Amino acid sequence: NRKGDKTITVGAKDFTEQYVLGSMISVLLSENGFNVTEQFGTGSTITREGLETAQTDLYAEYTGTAWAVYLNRADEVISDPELLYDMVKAEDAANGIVWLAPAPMNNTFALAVRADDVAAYGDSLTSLAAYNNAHPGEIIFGISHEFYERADGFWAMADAYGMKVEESQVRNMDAGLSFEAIDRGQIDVAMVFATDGKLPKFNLKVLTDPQNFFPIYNMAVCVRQEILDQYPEIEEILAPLSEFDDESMQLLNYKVDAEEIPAEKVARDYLEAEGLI
Amino acid sequence: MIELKNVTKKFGQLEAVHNLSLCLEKGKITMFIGPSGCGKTTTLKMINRLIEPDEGDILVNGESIFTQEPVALRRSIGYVIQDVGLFPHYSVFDNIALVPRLLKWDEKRIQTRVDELLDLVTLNASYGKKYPLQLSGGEQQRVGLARALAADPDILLMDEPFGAIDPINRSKLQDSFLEIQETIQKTIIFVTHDINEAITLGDRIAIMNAGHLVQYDEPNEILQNPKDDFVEHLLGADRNLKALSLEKIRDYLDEDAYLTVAPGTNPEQIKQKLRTANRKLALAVDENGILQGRYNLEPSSTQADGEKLSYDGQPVVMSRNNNLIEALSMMLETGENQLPVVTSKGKLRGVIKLTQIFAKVEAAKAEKNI
Amino acid sequence: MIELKNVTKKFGQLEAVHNLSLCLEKGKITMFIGPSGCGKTTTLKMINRLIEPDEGDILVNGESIFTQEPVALRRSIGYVIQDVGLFPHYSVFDNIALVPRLLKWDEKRIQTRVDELLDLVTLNASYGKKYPLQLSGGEQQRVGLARALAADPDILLMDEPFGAIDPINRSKLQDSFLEIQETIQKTIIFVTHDINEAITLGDRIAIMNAGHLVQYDEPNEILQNPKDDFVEHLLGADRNLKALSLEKIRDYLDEDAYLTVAPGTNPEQIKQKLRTANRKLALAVDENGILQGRYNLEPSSTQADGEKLSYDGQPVVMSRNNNLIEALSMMLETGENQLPVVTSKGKLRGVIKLTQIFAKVEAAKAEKNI
Amino acid sequence: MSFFEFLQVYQSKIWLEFVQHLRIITISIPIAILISAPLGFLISSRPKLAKIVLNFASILMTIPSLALFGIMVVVLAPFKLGLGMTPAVVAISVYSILPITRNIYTALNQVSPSIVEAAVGLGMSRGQILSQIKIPLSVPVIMAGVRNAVILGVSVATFASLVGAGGLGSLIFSGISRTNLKMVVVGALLVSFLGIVVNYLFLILEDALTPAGLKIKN
Amino acid sequence: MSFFEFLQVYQSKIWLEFVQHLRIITISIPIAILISAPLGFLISSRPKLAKIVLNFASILMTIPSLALFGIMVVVLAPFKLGLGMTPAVVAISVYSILPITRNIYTALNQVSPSIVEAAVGLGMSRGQILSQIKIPLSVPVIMAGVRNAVILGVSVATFASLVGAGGLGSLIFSGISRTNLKMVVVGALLVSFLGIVVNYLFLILEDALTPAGLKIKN
Ligand SMILES: Nc1ncnc2c1ncn2[C@@H]1O[C@H](COP(=O)(O)OP(=O)(O)OP(=O)(O)O)[C@@H](O)[C@H]1O
Ligand SMILES: Nc1ncnc2c1ncn2[C@@H]1O[C@H](COP(=O)(O)OP(=O)(O)OP(=O)(O)O)[C@@H](O)[C@H]1O
Ligand SMILES: [Mg+2]
Ligand SMILES: [Mg+2]
Repeated sequence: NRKGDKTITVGAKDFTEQYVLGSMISVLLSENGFNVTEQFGTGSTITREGLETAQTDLYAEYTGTAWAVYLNRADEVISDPELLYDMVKAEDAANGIVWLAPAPMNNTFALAVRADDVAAYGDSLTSLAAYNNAHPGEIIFGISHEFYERADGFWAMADAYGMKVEESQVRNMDAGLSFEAIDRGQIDVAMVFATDGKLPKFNLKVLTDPQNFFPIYNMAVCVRQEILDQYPEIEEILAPLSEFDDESMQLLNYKVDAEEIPAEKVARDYLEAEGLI
Repeated sequence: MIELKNVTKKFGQLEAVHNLSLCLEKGKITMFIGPSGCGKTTTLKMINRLIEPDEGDILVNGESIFTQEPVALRRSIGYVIQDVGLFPHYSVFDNIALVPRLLKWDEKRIQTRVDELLDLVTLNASYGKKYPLQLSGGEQQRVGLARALAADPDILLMDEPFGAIDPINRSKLQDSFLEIQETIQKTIIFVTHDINEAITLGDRIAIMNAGHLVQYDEPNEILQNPKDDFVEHLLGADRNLKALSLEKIRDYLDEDAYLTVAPGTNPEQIKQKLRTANRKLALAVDENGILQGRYNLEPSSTQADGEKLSYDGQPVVMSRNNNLIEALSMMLETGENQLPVVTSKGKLRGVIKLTQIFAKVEAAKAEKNI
Repeated sequence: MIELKNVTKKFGQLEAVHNLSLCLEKGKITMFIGPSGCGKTTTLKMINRLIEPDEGDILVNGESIFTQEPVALRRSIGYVIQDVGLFPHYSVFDNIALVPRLLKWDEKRIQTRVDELLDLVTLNASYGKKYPLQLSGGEQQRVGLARALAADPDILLMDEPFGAIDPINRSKLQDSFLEIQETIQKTIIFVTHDINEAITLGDRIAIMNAGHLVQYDEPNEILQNPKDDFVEHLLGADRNLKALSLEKIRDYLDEDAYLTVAPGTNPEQIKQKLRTANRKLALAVDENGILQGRYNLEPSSTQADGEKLSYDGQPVVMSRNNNLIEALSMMLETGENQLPVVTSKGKLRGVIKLTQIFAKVEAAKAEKNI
Repeated sequence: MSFFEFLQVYQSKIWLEFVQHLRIITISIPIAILISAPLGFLISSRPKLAKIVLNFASILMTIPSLALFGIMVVVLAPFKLGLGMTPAVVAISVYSILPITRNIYTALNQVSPSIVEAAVGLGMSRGQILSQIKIPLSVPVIMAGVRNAVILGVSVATFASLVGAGGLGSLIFSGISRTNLKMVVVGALLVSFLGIVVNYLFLILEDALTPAGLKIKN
Repeated sequence: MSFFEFLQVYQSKIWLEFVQHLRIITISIPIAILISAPLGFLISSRPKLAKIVLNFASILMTIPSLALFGIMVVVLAPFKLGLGMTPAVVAISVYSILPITRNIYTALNQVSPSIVEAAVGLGMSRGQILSQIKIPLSVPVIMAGVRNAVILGVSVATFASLVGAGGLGSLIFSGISRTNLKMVVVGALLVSFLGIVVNYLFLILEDALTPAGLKIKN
């Protein structure tokens, strides 16, 4: 196949990790003779709609997001990562979407606090709950709309840990803005994603989740069946992506978020360093 | 011909025009006059359908205007709007060229026509490039007039077209207006608040008051026979003088009131001749009939015979086309009660006498009383 | 007093006003007249600083207007704008009340004043509620006039204030204007394009042409002594008649030209008396001096003595305040060459004779030639 | 879940956010107008200043709302005002400046010269001409600008949910991130409804402000 | 990383997105105007239709851009146009309708009655009065609306990145999500720069469209 015949559109959502992963997919494919069109930075649901409507061919997605949002199964909590992957893969087959091999990284929801506050709040959700209940109304939570609204979101978490949170303690806000907000002391606890590179940048501490309350968000590449049928080699080419764990992913995100290296370069540097290209 | 049949227009309570029936003759100038607010503008606007009457019908050339396409109707009717209404974004040229352009004349013809019209309204051709905001009030009004005339419409509605124009330009405009009208014979409805203008220009005058037609007649008839106090008042205290302005000297020449003598005749001889003929005036006329001088026999206490003969080598004369009011004014100026009348070449045609002017009014009265 | 000193204003190339120096007397009416575009409006606008001159100075009561606060200056000057410029969003009442409100008059006083002004400009009080768009052209102009007069300013600039007003309302307005002026003695600058208006209203007339002041004089002086052809032309062919309009009959009464008789005197006796006195006119006057009738001795071919005495029980009379032109017009109407003059109560004061009218013009001429 | 069931379940939340949206706009729109309108009047007779202000307002207008909120989270943080109602009010005000000031500037500068001349000639001061002549005559154009700004404001208020001020934006944004179409539709419909209501109220206001003399047409 | 270093590192990306933003607006703004302006003229003499159109445009204006894009991704999918330039163009057009049509409607309806009467009286047709009299006299107000819409368009174009059309929005939005202020600032500055340039171009256009007679002031 001459380069140029194999055209493919790669998508990515509008946050750092997605740009990194998207760039990686894009680099790998073009190194392997694909003529790649990048369609990065689209809103989360828009990205998925793009895939479903064949306007995008593949992108990196998370099992938990698909399960709860696209497949509308938020009320059935599955805490076994492999089972979740299998279920999602099986169900999405009906939509003409293939889930390639999953990575161990789990970009789940998490709550983070300023490192200084760990002394007071402790390092887990359990200790946070205790502090919160002892100091009613003191802690301000910055929570994204999605997490706030979901049945398995904020309120369910508070219930699970016996945290008594008043409505007035919650600020619904854009996830991107919450880092500045916590840094400037306008909120005390921010909802974040576990692999976010800004966590080290802002010196935030992710609280542990002893009860495994948060759903699983393993990353895997979603490809349209049609495309995979046409270019079965894609599965092989993108196999390295299934290597990422939380640390390696967070490191790459950190490079983009804190060191301000362009995502495309971060991806290429990583692939080169790993000898993948 | 324009015919209004029982036309009524109300604004709320106010009846601006009441049951107006009027027949405006083709090729004639009809003047509308009346107190402000009496419905003149409203009547005009009904003719080109800017205002729709509440009742009645209006026929143009026998056809009801309400069956006609308003745009086509209006293009066949020139309209000089009372508050001028020039288009501020167009130059004077473009304002005048508007209707010809609507009618898709070619630009060369338009150029010629605009120049012609600017000249007609006594504006310099350089005004074409000016914009309305740069014109004085009277200049604006003249441009508005030119605009209405541009496409040579058969019917002209003119709402106080000379309202803001000075007497010199006004009389020039009136003259050229009448001159043109003589050849082109348009049907013109002309609103004015100047009774002299109505008399000078009008073939007929329609006098309105409070929405009603009070009198509709020829100027002379109205002057001599005002229908009621209102009309009399409108005509003014000097309406008899006004009537004189309609009469040309040519129709009142007297050829017997004087003697003619050859230039250089002996004064004593002339004195003698005048006494014999019982005249006071001798006119010196050369072999070509050209008036050369004027001898007056005047009472004198220094002269032995109680009379002296004065000579004027540059006598004041009138033209046959002057009107009686001008003759009267000149008599007042000169103190003469008779003036020689000559052609444009200077040929003597007769004299006009003060007594004749008075007699003229008398005669008109007498005629009326029969 | 308003003094213009070497005032010049250019619009681009065009010199709208050229080196104009003029002294406008306090308490007098100065009329500006001239062809349209000659710079009348521009001059007016320089006085209230709507236009700043390029050169020269303007003093009001001895103080340069350029050292004064424009807003205060303008409030002390009433201004009637040529294109009326009513505020379309304000009712007639509010338009007129505008300046008094700026001056914080109380509403009661304003109400009274507006009513007074509407009456003055011959508009019904109900017009207060109308809006400018609902008025006819002449009505709008009258509201504009009322607006300028509202706060009783000492100086009035009036730019063709009666331009669109019909003769009846115009002469009413002129009369009340003169009447008020007599008591309030404002300094008024009044632009007009009507030469009759200039003559009737003006204490002085300033004639302009192409930015230059051509003649500045009293009306009479201008009529009798036009400076050049331009002025003569502007005054019109009948300027001598116009001059007569400035003269009141009261100044030309003749008390010797007739005999008085008691009412009911025997006609033959009257005839006798007239012959003896070598008069043609006998007036019947009662014991209170009231004129009752008029006897004329006229030539008659049917009568044995060649004369007959006619009697008119309702003789045409003139008032002492009529002007000579009105007298002349009435003579034309009646065919008489002398008319009795009476007071408003009917008391006989004398007669006015045609010969006297002519003599008046003669006299003026003679005076000039000395 | 049927649409009807959805409405029942979310009833109180919808109502809450609706009321919150209403609060945001009833606070912010008057403030926005009170800031922009005087600015428009101020620049109306100062063409140079007007150029600067209008260019600056254009720049403000091009700042995407999210970026504006991002800036405010930082800038207003010292006053503890970076989240909640304040940034929403500020953003709505910022976006209303351009449509309001530009229309005011344009409207006031195209009042008929002869009317302005009459006003000047009668001895009205600048301020009086502005308030008694130019503004009343410009009401239609000014109100066109205000109504555009107001609608824009109702729309911008949806972003308020991104900085913790709540409002119908939270329905729309969480609806979008959860692909819950019902939620998006309900949110959007209610925003539109508010838009129409506000539009209508301002139409009434416009009618009240328009001088009677301007409403007369033959 | 200093701001200067940042610019060097991101140089090509910034340039790319800038050009892309430019492309989006040069395509979409003319389209937006070509849709909105005729609509404005159409409704100018039809008050009832105008009410409907303006209300409808108000509703469109209140739809949050994200929701609008979400709808288009689905609606335009059959034509493979749901992502990229098309939805951006559509959105910019949609948001320009209100400011443009409203100002056109308002402007055309406040041309002086006596001028319109003169035009009618001279026998001009509706269309001629519109094109030769009302529109030229309304240029300032119409262009005020158009320029507002255009600035809004430059701003809305930033959202185009959310549907994969790229442009300066991707700098701004990833800057926000990365809390990379430099990125946000560069993006916002460039959008503002484009805003100023476009504003300036339209000022020139306005000047060219304004009839000479209207520019004369004493
Ligand atoms: N703003 C302007 N720009 C250029 N030329 C002007 C301007 N205003 C007036 N003019 C010109 O200046 C001259 C004098 O104008 P002005 O208005 O003073 O005349 P006017 O004597 O009042 O005439 P009218 O009797 O017609 O009102 C005219 O030729 C006119 O064209
Ligand atoms: N649109 C309107 N609404 C209400 N009344 C009106 C309207 N137009 C005119 N009028 C009234 O109708 C009457 C007749 O107006 P019209 O304009 O016909 O008068 P005109 O004879 O032309 O007066 P002028 O000599 O002052 O121009 C006036 O009393 C005027 O106030
Ligand atoms: Mg009229
Ligand atoms: Mg003038």
